[in-house]
Amino acid sequence: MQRIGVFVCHCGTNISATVDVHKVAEILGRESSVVYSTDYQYMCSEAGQNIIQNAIRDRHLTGAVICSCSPRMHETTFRKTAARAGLNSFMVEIANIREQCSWIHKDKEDATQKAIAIGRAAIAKVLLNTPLVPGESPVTKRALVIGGGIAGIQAALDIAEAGFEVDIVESKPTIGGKMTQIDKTFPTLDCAACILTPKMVDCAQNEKIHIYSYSEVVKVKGFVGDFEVTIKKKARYVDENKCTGCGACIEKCPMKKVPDEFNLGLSNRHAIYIPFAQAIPKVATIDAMQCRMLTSGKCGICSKVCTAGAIDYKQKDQFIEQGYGAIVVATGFNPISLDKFDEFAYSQSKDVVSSLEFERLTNAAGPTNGVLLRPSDGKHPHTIVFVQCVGSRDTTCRGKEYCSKICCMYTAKHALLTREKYPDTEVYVFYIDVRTPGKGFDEFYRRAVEQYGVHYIKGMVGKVVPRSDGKLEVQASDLIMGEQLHIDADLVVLAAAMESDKSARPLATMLTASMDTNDFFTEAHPKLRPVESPTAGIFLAGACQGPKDIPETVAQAGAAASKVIGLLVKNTLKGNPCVAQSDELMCNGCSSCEKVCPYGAITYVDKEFKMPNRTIAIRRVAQVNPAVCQGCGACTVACPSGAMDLKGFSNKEILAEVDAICR
Amino acid sequence: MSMNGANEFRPNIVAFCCNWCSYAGADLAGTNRLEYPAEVKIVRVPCSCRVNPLFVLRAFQRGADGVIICGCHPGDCHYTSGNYFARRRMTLLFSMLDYLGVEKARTRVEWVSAAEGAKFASVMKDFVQTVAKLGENRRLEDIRCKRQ
Amino acid sequence: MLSLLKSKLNEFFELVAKETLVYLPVDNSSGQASYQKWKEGVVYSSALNTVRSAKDFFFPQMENLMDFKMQGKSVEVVDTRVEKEDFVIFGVRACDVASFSILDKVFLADPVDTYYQNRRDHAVIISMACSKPESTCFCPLYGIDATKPEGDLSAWETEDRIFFKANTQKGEVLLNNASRLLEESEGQIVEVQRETTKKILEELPFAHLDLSKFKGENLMELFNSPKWAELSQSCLGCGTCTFVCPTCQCFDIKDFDTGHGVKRFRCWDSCMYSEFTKMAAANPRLTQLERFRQRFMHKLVYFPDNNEGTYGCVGCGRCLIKCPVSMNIVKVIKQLGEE
Amino acid sequence: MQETMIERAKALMESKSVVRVVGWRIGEFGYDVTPSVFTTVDDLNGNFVYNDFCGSNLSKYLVRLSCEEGKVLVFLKPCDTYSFTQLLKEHRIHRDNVYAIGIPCNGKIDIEKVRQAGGEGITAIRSEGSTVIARTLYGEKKFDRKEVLSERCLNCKSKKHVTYDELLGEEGEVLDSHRFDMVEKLEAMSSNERFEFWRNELSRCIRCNACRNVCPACTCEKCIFDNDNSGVSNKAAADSFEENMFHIIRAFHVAGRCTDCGECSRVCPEHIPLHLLNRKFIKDINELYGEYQAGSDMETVSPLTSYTIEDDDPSIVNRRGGGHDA
Repeated sequence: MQRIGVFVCHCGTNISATVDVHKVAEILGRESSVVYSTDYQYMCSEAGQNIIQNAIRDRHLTGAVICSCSPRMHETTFRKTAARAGLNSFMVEIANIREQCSWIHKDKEDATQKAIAIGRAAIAKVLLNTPLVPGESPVTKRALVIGGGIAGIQAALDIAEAGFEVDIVESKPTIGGKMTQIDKTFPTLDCAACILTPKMVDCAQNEKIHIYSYSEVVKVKGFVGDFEVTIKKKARYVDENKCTGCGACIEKCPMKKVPDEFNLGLSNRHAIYIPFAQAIPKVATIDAMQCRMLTSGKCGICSKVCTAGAIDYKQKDQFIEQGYGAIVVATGFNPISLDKFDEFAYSQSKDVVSSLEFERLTNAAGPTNGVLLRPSDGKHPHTIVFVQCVGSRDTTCRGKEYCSKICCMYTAKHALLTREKYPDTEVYVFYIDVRTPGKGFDEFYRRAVEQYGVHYIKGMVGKVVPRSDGKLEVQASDLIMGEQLHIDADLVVLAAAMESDKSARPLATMLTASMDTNDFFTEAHPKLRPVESPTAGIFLAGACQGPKDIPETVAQAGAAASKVIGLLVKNTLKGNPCVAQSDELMCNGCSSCEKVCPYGAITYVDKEFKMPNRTIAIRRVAQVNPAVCQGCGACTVACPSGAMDLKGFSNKEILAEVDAICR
Repeated sequence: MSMNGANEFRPNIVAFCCNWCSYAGADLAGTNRLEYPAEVKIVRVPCSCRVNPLFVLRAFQRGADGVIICGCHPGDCHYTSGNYFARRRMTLLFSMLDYLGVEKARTRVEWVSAAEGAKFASVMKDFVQTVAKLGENRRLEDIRCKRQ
Repeated sequence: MLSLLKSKLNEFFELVAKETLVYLPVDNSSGQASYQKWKEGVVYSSALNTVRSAKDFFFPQMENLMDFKMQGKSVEVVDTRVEKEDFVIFGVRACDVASFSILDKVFLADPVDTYYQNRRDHAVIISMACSKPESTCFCPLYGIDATKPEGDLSAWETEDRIFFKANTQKGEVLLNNASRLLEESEGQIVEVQRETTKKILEELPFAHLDLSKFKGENLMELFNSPKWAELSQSCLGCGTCTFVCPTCQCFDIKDFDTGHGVKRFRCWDSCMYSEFTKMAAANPRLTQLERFRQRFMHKLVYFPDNNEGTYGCVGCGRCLIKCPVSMNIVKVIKQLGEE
Repeated sequence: MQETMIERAKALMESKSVVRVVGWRIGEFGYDVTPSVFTTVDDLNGNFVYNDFCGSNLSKYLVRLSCEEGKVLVFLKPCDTYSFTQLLKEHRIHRDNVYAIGIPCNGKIDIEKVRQAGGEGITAIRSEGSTVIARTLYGEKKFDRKEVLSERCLNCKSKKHVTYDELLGEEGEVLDSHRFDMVEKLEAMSSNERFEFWRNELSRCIRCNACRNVCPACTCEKCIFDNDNSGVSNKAAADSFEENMFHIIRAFHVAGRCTDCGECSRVCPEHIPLHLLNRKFIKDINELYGEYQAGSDMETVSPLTSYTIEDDDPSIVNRRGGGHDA
């Protein structure tokens, strides 16, 4: 005979304001098998947990139902509570009467009735629950960091520091990411390269860190503690081990007119190239689409001039398989394409640039050696208009609904630096709101306005018209003054919204990590688990999770690293005991389950069975590897005989829940 | 509609929600206090692929007037491919129910991510309204389970 | 003899239906006959017999026995029986009428099955003589006269008339009530028809199978016959033969939790099913051979041995027609009876 | 053909290539043949039959027989080879233990159709060309063979044998059948009409399980409807719901595996057109996930254990054609 205890939480007034908690406890107390039922202000508090533990001991409970907040919130808490009182953790069920009841209903009678129904379903389920014991699986003591920007670099350094092997996979020929393209950082104005490049060098020199540059993750199998990852090392036609980065090949390369990605097309590079001087690894890469030798077979100059003999036109993509215990995703961001914002004449005029392009135009290592010149004629611009929120906070479907967070600050930086270096230049900034929460941020912005005389105008730019005299006619409105403005600008800078890197979506699918509608990775909990993906063993760092600036990115990378370290120091991990299980007596051996299993957790064995006619027959039956099974349940539905069932979510448990809530 | 008069038909709705996306989406709707009708009751399953057609039929038998299955968006399944299987299974099941003359609007599959609390609430509102219009489930009912 | 013009048959049903419910064989959309409640527009089937036998009237496939009302932790037992109203079954063939007395031996023996008795008491059976038996019919084997069926009223159908003869008081009353539609007419034609039919019945292929072997003293020999293995190997283990059989009377009792109470019901079971005779300890009949043997041993040996030689079969031939693999009692009798 | 088959069976048995033969045993009236195992040459000589009534699909018996000691010879009609292949694909038959001989089939006669066409009291029956001649208690009767062919044979999908060790007679081809016409007709009805149609059909179900037990796709060691532990076991339909549920789930469990052999409808004592449920799934699968014939080969994956990223959402059901109620 089962003895069930029911514990109804008030959650302060979060539940009790709309649910009559006493009534819920009273009515559920009358259910058959329920021997104890009570309500309390905060079940998750120490006193609340004591009530549960005492009841388990004193009333000899065989199961407990906690009517409280979502199981995603406190299921683990209450399971531990029960375990401390000697009840198997899996004999606890949570009835979610807060998120799925009290918080969404206003009518007290309705909410109370629904809470009772939810409670009954939990009772029905717990009556069929069986004690479960998690299995253990070993941890591969190696981490993978996907993305070699500042987030990935920081995470890798921190993990390596703790003594674990780390691999960085970077799709570009060099690590460093967006930060390498930036001139100065707000609000302190230190030189981005000066603070980043030492870290890049550290990565290269750290024995624990292995950099796979010009590489991509193409396949991920396995689960927390035991991921199997396939990395594609794209052919760069240069032997990384031989190349000294001397640059002789680049000088001689006849293909000189290839738009340079690093400078966002503002300058050209050769078909064989090193993205920038401080690149890590400092190894040349041949652009296969541009190289004469690779496209037409006629050239081979670089091979001739390379004294190290590093050029290898026959190099093929290489696939490397490696095991990892944890994965950090740091795929970063990109500015959105400005094609849809034609009113700003981005595609019509070279002098309409994005903020990142502006960074290159002001960077000492940029195409103009740091001298601010108009891309069209190389002349010094005297009037510059900055347009904020291009594609951010946009509800027209052309851009993104969210705020890109960093644009206000970097625009303030651009405006301030321009005025500092070129006091003769008039700078206008058009904004919807100026958002400067952050240490020293607002002070910085005010300095730009008050000390440096940047014209901040609340309003949006309606149109930019390139004129034949080379000027850009900016038509805008000043919302505060309530007037239309016409500014003849020499340069227009658009603060393009930031979006998740395009590689993130397919990667998320491979990792089975969830994403939001904007293709940013979802965190396990927005407040309490901000650097973890809901998928165990996957951690998030930087802008792949949402727009953020450098210090936030570094902080998150460090946090992700510490989570990875916490995981890798363990020798084994407790698995999820809610895994599939095959009843061999009923299994037909038909292989349906095997075909739908995403993890390859099901294998078949020939087993001897005693048949009804007292003979022995050999039958093919399915077996589940509990360490590999993740408990999705796809197999249970594919199985026609019902031989395959899922522990913790068995057919009977779910049917009982359905029955109970339909009552 | 929970505020309305007693004579208005209030359908009984069972919502199977996958643990990783839709159940979290439902939680988010709660966290954001986005109201939807109390007629909706949620059964948590690890993945939409855990939903056996038997569960759907059972819900109707025991008095549900509508059954909705919510899972991660295609491509976003926590288990990679579960919702793809669920999609085929439920398509065929729903088509069969329709073939047997059961109103198609009583069954539905929706993809709701963990971030889509608002979508969860609006989907549920809409589904309850649709089923309310159809009235009581008569074609797939078990009279023994009807409340006397 | 009292007779009814067939043109007035509808009027007859209408008249009887004023007092009680009337059931009669009607062609359904599958082109086969089944018993249906009479209502205006329903036409008496010319089929030889219904797919399901008339036993359904007394022993339905599923019936509620009692309810348990749950109120919190208390349970109340509710007797759901209601006194059955009188009803008339029209057109029951001699084989099915004979099956009722076999069922009676089971359900009316001590302890009496009151659910069965209730329905039995309230039924008025109007049987119908056969005039065109099927090749699968073999009622003569069991001494059943298809040309003179029993029941409260016996009826004979000729080209234009239906002749009646009351066998019980219930029958008399019914005839009296319908007297304004009936007329006294010469019954000679019935006798002529009976003679013709009897000749056909005599020549039916299975009318004279040898049953002499099937008696209690040969029980062990029959039980251990190696022929069961051969005979049963094609058996699919479906319940068709048992469910169309007018004499099969096995049932199971189950509880159904409706969510607000429990309904205890009984439903037909079949000895051909793998779960039949499953007990807490084990199932004594684990193979289809054992289950198959049980069905025929029961009908041909155990039942007659316990019931003064009455076989548990009336020769209606339904199982011969309906078995998906054409394995049936005739083939069993032929195989085992010849030893 | 019957003589050739007996000769081949005898030869294989005498050469010890096979130890048993599964075929059809002669009945009392010609039409009542029984699937049977033959272990002696004498038995084959006297009782083996292959005629217009050998409709039973023998492949399911192999699930049991192929486990037994010694090789079994089986005769398979074209449609039976699909079931055989599907069972092989699901590892339900030990291929090494089976010698399969493909045999031709020009359609099987539905004895129930003969009865309904007035064939009362049949004591013997045979066909001569396009005529079926029955000897009855009431004299000889003739029927047009086409009129009494079973529905599945009128809509024969294939005369081709997909798997066999040996073929007797000529190999046929996959045919263009009109097997989905009735499904289409139902789809075109209003949902009220469809509901009425199926209620009328399924309400006759007596849950004899013949459809399930004869089905070569239903080979579960234990069916969920028989398993008290499944939570859905059920011996008789106590309510219209349970009639519907049994048939929906039965069809669903064989969806993507059903070869459309038509045995379910053949054996239904109440003549419920059960194949129309299976064909609905087949038609939907063909339309939504690409043409698929279960049992046509060993490799193609079943549509229910596979997917494509571009599959339609279940809401396709709402958008597709077919009857609606106003």
